[in-house]
Amino acid sequence: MNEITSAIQIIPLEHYILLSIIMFSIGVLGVLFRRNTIVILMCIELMFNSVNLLLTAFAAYHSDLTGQVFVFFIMIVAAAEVAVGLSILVMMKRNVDSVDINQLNRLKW
Amino acid sequence: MVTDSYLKALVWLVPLLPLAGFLITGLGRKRLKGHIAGILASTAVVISFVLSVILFFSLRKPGTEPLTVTLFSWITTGELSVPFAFLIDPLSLTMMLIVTGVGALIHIYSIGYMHHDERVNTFFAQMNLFTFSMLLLVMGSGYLLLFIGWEGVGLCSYLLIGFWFKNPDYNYAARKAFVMNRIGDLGFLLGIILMFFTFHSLSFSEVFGKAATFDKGAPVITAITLLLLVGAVGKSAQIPLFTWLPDAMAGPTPVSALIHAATMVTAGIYMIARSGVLFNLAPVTLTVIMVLGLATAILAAIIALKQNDIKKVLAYSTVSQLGYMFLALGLGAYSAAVFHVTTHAFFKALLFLGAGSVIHAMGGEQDITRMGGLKTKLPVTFLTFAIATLAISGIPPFSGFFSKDLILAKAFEHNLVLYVFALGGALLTCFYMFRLLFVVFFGNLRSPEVHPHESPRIMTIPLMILAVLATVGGFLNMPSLLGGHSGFLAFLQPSTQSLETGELAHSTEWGLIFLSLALLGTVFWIAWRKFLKQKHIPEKDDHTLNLAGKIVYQKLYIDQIYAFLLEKPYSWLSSFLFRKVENQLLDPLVDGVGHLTSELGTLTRRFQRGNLSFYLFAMVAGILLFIVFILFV
Amino acid sequence: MSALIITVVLGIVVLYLGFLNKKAILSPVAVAGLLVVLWFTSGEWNSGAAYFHDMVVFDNFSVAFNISMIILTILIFLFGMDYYRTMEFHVSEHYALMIFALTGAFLMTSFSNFIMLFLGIEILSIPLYILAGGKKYSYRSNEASFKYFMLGSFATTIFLFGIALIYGTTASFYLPEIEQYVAGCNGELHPMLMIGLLFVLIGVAFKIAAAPFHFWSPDVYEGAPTLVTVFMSTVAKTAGIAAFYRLLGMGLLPLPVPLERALWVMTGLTLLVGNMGALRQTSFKRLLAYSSIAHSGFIMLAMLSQHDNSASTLLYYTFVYSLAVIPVFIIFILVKRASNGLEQLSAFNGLFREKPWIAAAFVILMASLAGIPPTSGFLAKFQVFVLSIGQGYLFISLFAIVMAIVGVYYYFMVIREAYTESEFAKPIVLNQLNAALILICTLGVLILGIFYRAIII
Amino acid sequence: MKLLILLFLPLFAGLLLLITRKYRFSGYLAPASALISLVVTLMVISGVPSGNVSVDWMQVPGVRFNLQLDEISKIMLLLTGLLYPFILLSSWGREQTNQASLQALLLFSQSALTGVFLAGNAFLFYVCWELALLPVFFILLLWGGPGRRSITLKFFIYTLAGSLFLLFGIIYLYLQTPGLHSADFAAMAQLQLPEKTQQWLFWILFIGLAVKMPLFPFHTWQPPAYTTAPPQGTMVLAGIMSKMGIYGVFRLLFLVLPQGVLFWQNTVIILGLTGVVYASVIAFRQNNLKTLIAFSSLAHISLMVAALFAANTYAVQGVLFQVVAHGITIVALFYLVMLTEEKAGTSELSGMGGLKISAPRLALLFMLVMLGGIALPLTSGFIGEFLMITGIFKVSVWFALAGGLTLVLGAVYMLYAYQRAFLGPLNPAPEHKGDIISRDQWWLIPLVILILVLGIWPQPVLNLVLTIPELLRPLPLP
Repeated sequence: MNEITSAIQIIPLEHYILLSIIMFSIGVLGVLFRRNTIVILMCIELMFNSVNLLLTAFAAYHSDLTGQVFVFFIMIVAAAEVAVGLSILVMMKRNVDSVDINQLNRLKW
Repeated sequence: MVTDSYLKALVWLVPLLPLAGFLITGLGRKRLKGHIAGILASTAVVISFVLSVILFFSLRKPGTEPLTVTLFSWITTGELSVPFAFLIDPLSLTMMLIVTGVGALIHIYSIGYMHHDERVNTFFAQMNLFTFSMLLLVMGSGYLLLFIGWEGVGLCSYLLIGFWFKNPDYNYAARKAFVMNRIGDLGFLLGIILMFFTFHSLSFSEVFGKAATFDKGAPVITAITLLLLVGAVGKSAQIPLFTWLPDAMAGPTPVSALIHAATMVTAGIYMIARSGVLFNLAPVTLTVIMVLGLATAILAAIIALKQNDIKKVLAYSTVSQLGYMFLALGLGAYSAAVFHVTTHAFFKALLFLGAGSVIHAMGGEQDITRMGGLKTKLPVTFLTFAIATLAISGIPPFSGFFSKDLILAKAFEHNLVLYVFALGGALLTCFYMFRLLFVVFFGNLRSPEVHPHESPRIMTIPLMILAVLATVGGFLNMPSLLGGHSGFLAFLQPSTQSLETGELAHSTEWGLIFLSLALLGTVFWIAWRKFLKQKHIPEKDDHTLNLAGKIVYQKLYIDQIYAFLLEKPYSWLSSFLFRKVENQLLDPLVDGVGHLTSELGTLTRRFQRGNLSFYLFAMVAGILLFIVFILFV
Repeated sequence: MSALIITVVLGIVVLYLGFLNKKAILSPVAVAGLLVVLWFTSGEWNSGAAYFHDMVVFDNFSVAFNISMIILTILIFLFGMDYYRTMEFHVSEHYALMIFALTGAFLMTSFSNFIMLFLGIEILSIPLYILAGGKKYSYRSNEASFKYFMLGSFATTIFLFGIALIYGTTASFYLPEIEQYVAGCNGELHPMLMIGLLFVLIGVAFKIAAAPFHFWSPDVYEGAPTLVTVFMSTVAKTAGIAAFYRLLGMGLLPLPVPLERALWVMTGLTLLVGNMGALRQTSFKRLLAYSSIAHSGFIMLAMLSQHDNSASTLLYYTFVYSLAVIPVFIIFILVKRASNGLEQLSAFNGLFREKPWIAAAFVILMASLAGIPPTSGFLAKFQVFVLSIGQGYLFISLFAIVMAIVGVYYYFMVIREAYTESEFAKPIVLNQLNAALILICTLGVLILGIFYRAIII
Repeated sequence: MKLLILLFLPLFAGLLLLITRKYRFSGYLAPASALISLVVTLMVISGVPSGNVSVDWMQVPGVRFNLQLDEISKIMLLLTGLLYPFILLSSWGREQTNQASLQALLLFSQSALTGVFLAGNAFLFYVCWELALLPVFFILLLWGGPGRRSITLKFFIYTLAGSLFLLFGIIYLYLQTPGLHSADFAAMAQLQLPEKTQQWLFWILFIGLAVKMPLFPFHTWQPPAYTTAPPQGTMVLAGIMSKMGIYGVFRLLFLVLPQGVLFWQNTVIILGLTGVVYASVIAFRQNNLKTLIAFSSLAHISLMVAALFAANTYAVQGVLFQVVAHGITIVALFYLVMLTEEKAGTSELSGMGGLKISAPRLALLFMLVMLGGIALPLTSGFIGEFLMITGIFKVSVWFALAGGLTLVLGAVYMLYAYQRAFLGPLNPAPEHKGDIISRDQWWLIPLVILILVLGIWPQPVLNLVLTIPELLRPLPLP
């Protein structure tokens, strides 16, 4: 365990943070500019993972396990969320025969 | 010697009786038939008159303390304490006698004059209400009480001018009278308030008592008196608030006689005479009164020259005579003014009642160009009318001579120019009165379709009584010149505090009298030549007149000027404020806030476009902005 | 703790009842179960019990909020008896999902660790995503669910990222420790921590639909089945507010100045957007959605005006707000049925002719939402203003007052519709249970407004 | 106990009326309740011990349920107690839809108004203040004339907006009280706020009160609301609710913010006098009788506000007297306007004319009430206006002149309106429905008698307000 921690600590923390931020930003940009819902879901997943990465890195640097435990929670919840999300997507596909996020825009003003 | 309490009971009965008459005739106006209302109303006033006479004889002795009768406390708060109380002193007694005496005669006359009218009961109710208000006015022991009567007579005047309410013109005249009076009343009220803050009381005795501590010409006294003057100007129809009085002739003729000749319009003179103590301290105000009075006297007399409506002539004559009274007041000769009030009440009431008799006989016709030759048809009316004409023209030994001469003499003492103008006005009076007399009663009847007949006894008897009074009334105040001792003035002096002036030399007085008599004779001769000898008939309209005549015929266009300067702009302002300011500025301002909010609402909803990309974008933008905000701002 | 467990078990039981096709006893069982939960929850008053290494603490604050949410859920279930009567399938799932969501709500009120907050939010949200899409073949329901889900998961990632950043600086997920750390900084916070805190707050603000993170709420409220909307606008909102306050009150107050300013901006925006958005609404559900945003604004005002009374004011505000919103929605369901599914304000036309007493109750309820005395809504707003003016926030208070005026306008616009003659006959069917419930809620709104003893939490 | 009766009797009577509206006897409930209220009011005013009510209410500190009775309250109670019987009777037997509901709403408003005038605690005051508005909202909405939908909402929002500012001010004051805070007026009156605070807080409170009165330029809701409202609604609005603002000035401004009052004194007086002239001038050319009377009421209220802020003994006593006098007059006037409208079939003056021929009794009563309105001596209007103008005079002669213009301008528009409606030849257009029925006549005569009696013998009411200077000690009344 400590080995892994020290292995992680070889790379400076800033790099992890930077990587996470870049991943997160890519996710955000994907969410903003893609219109295919599947892709957007994947982008959100990317954001989740950037958080996971960040948490793991911090946990390693703080030598604190809770951060890593949190990652497990996140993974489980993310899975549940994706399950629900995909089912909603299926329903949507059934209703409008499309997975474009802007297809559904009857509720407005 | 009657006891005090007995007298006090009499005092409050005097106004109470007309009030009772008003209530009975007013509430029973549906049930009272025929002459009953008239008889009831007249009885009430007659009894009041009798009571006034009793009071007069009980209190007439010189040196008798004025009688104060307190009924109840009207307003008491802080320093302001206004009891509902009557003050009986020579001045109020004089006025009470005029009001009830002349009033009683006019009431009786009205029984005959009004008996065809369907609302005769209402008429008498309102006449009684007027008498009550007028009595309050002259009997009140303080300014606020006076003000009650003051406004009360204004109301009655309004009601009676508009008595024939189906005619919009009459209603207009009534409103005009009330509003013009109200303008004066506002000044009066402000004067009262200023007086209250100056003297901390409103009762005559206390105010006059404290006024003695003020210097002559003290600004505050001048202010008070000027404000009071505004009230008097409104009520007594002086420049610039006189135009309502000619229009007030819209009312039934007895109303014109009682309210717009004998009593109400003299309330202003009464009020100033009553406040003599104050006005004596304000020479500036006296000068203003003098100028106003003289100007009014001459202006009205000029207008009267060309009027064709019998009542209009008399109305302008009233305005003119009121001007003389103001002149007297302005000279500080308050008693002389009241003396002229008295004689004027006799002869002007007589003139109006006579005119009423003529109109009655002519079936409602008021245009003198359509009359003529009534001398034989209406002998009593003619005789009494002629007496009154002589009286008003100031021809001895009729009453008007004495009172007018007194004023002229005072004017002479004061200033020669003043005298010249005053005398000129008197000559004009003589001219238009004889013009009226000649055109109406002499010559041939110019409207053949009517068959005039003398009025019934109930109308002619009051005429005769008044004729007697108009003839002998002057002897009340026989000047020392003629061996008298000016009894009337002496009687009033305790109340009015007239300014003492030196006596003129008898020779000068004789000279003045002869001068005026000579001039009057000349004027009479001109009138006689023009209207009797040449049988000149006044023009029916102004087409044939030259420019000056036209202007006079149109009453100097004063009504039109007022309409142009006041009524039209006011009406315009009213519409403007409502249409533009209220509806296009203030209301839209408020609504504008609403609309703005509403627009903001629409704008807010714009952001909710239903488009998921946009929502996400907005969220991210929000997050970024917040980051910038917390890190860099 | 036992309350939490019983709730989960109850959810499962209800699901099984669905499998066994015992539709008739679904609602009674659910209500009875919740009553038991209520009993156990109230037993925890003043105990201050902490579980899971102190990750959840059932202090009085959370107990009070839990009780309030349980009562609201019971009310919703009772109303649901009528609402779901016409529904053939999956009724039990609706009940079960709501109960599960309630569990998440419990966690949100009692967390003292970010892990629990995260779990609570997700346990509350995921059932709601499903519930919002409850009408499977309805386009609008689908859209609501989809939008809610997309925006919700996006917000979750932001929230998580924030937690990660906080963890990076403070090395802890425990609120008290984070509080200590922040206090030790003496206002000189590391930007990473600052952004972390901001992201966490944004994540929670999303739940209570604070502007500019409110976009989901009008659309979702409108599209979701009405009873779900009721649940979202009452229980879910209460939970969100409790979580928000717990975050601030237990951990972060007094906030670092920049964050506090950011939150004030958010409060102002929320008040503005909520009231302005509702102003010109014609759809009743959207109107209430915007009004719900507006109420979030008032609540944030109270939340930021830190004072001993803030918590009890929040509880009172959310409870009486919910108590009024539930029957209002029910009345809306009734008139909507009577006017062939019309969701516009005009659906209320003729209510005063058809059911005068219901109309009167409606007036009281709307007046409470608008904050007109003597309803409890007024007292709630009064307390909020007492807090905010008392803390010296005069200008934002004046702004809130102006916004309250706007609020009065649209609520009374609806009342005006209810008191306008209808163009066609509308036989409004009202069963006795619903009538009784509406009456009870209305009386509650009135009595809480007239006789109120503050609860010290 | 008596105070509680005053407060709750109308409320319960109203509820009972709603429940029993199908039964015959329900018609008598409202007048009976109002009459009992009147009797109790008179007892309370004449000094029969009425017992104080003061209980802790909510556990919000300092929010107590306490009723207090001082001279200002007494005047207001007198007004309320006196007018409500007539307002209720005016709707009696008239063909109005759903009369029971209307009367119940009126009774509710009576309760709320009584609460406003009795409250000894600002919180209770505010609760009643807003509660009073609700019944009127429904009266306007359900029984109003054309255009009521938008006008009602405008009226409601406008006045409520004012109220909310008032709420802000009240809360601010509440929070300034020392210790655990108290919302009692007595505690607020003890406050000695810094001058600057008083100056800005003044406007927050005053706007709330001014909208209610209403005072120029916050009045734009008033003419349309008075015009559109059913007669009973207008009577409540003009007769009593307009006085709430004046009452509030006493309670919240004079007693709590004396320095603020003195600082803004002239500003408010000028606003008031502007209102007097503005409204009077506008009234002249109004074609709708109701709007005309609405503007006249605006003018009168404006004068009262101006006098109020003259803030000296005479002015304040005059205002309080005028509160009663104007209340009676305006209720009687709107009653008569209702009858006139019934008889002429329109409220447009252009459609009237000569009504005195077909309805002489109506014309007579109208004339009498009108005289009270234009402040003829020996009517109640004169006493009030005289005292008020006296008070204003003390501040400035020019102010008094402007205020006194009401005497002239009032006569101008009232007489003109009277002429257009009643005098002149009979308008051939409307179908004439004869004179008023005796029931209305018998309700109106007491009002007319009251107008006259208060003018001839004002002392009983004046005695009530003699001790006002004592009461307003924070304000150095000259």
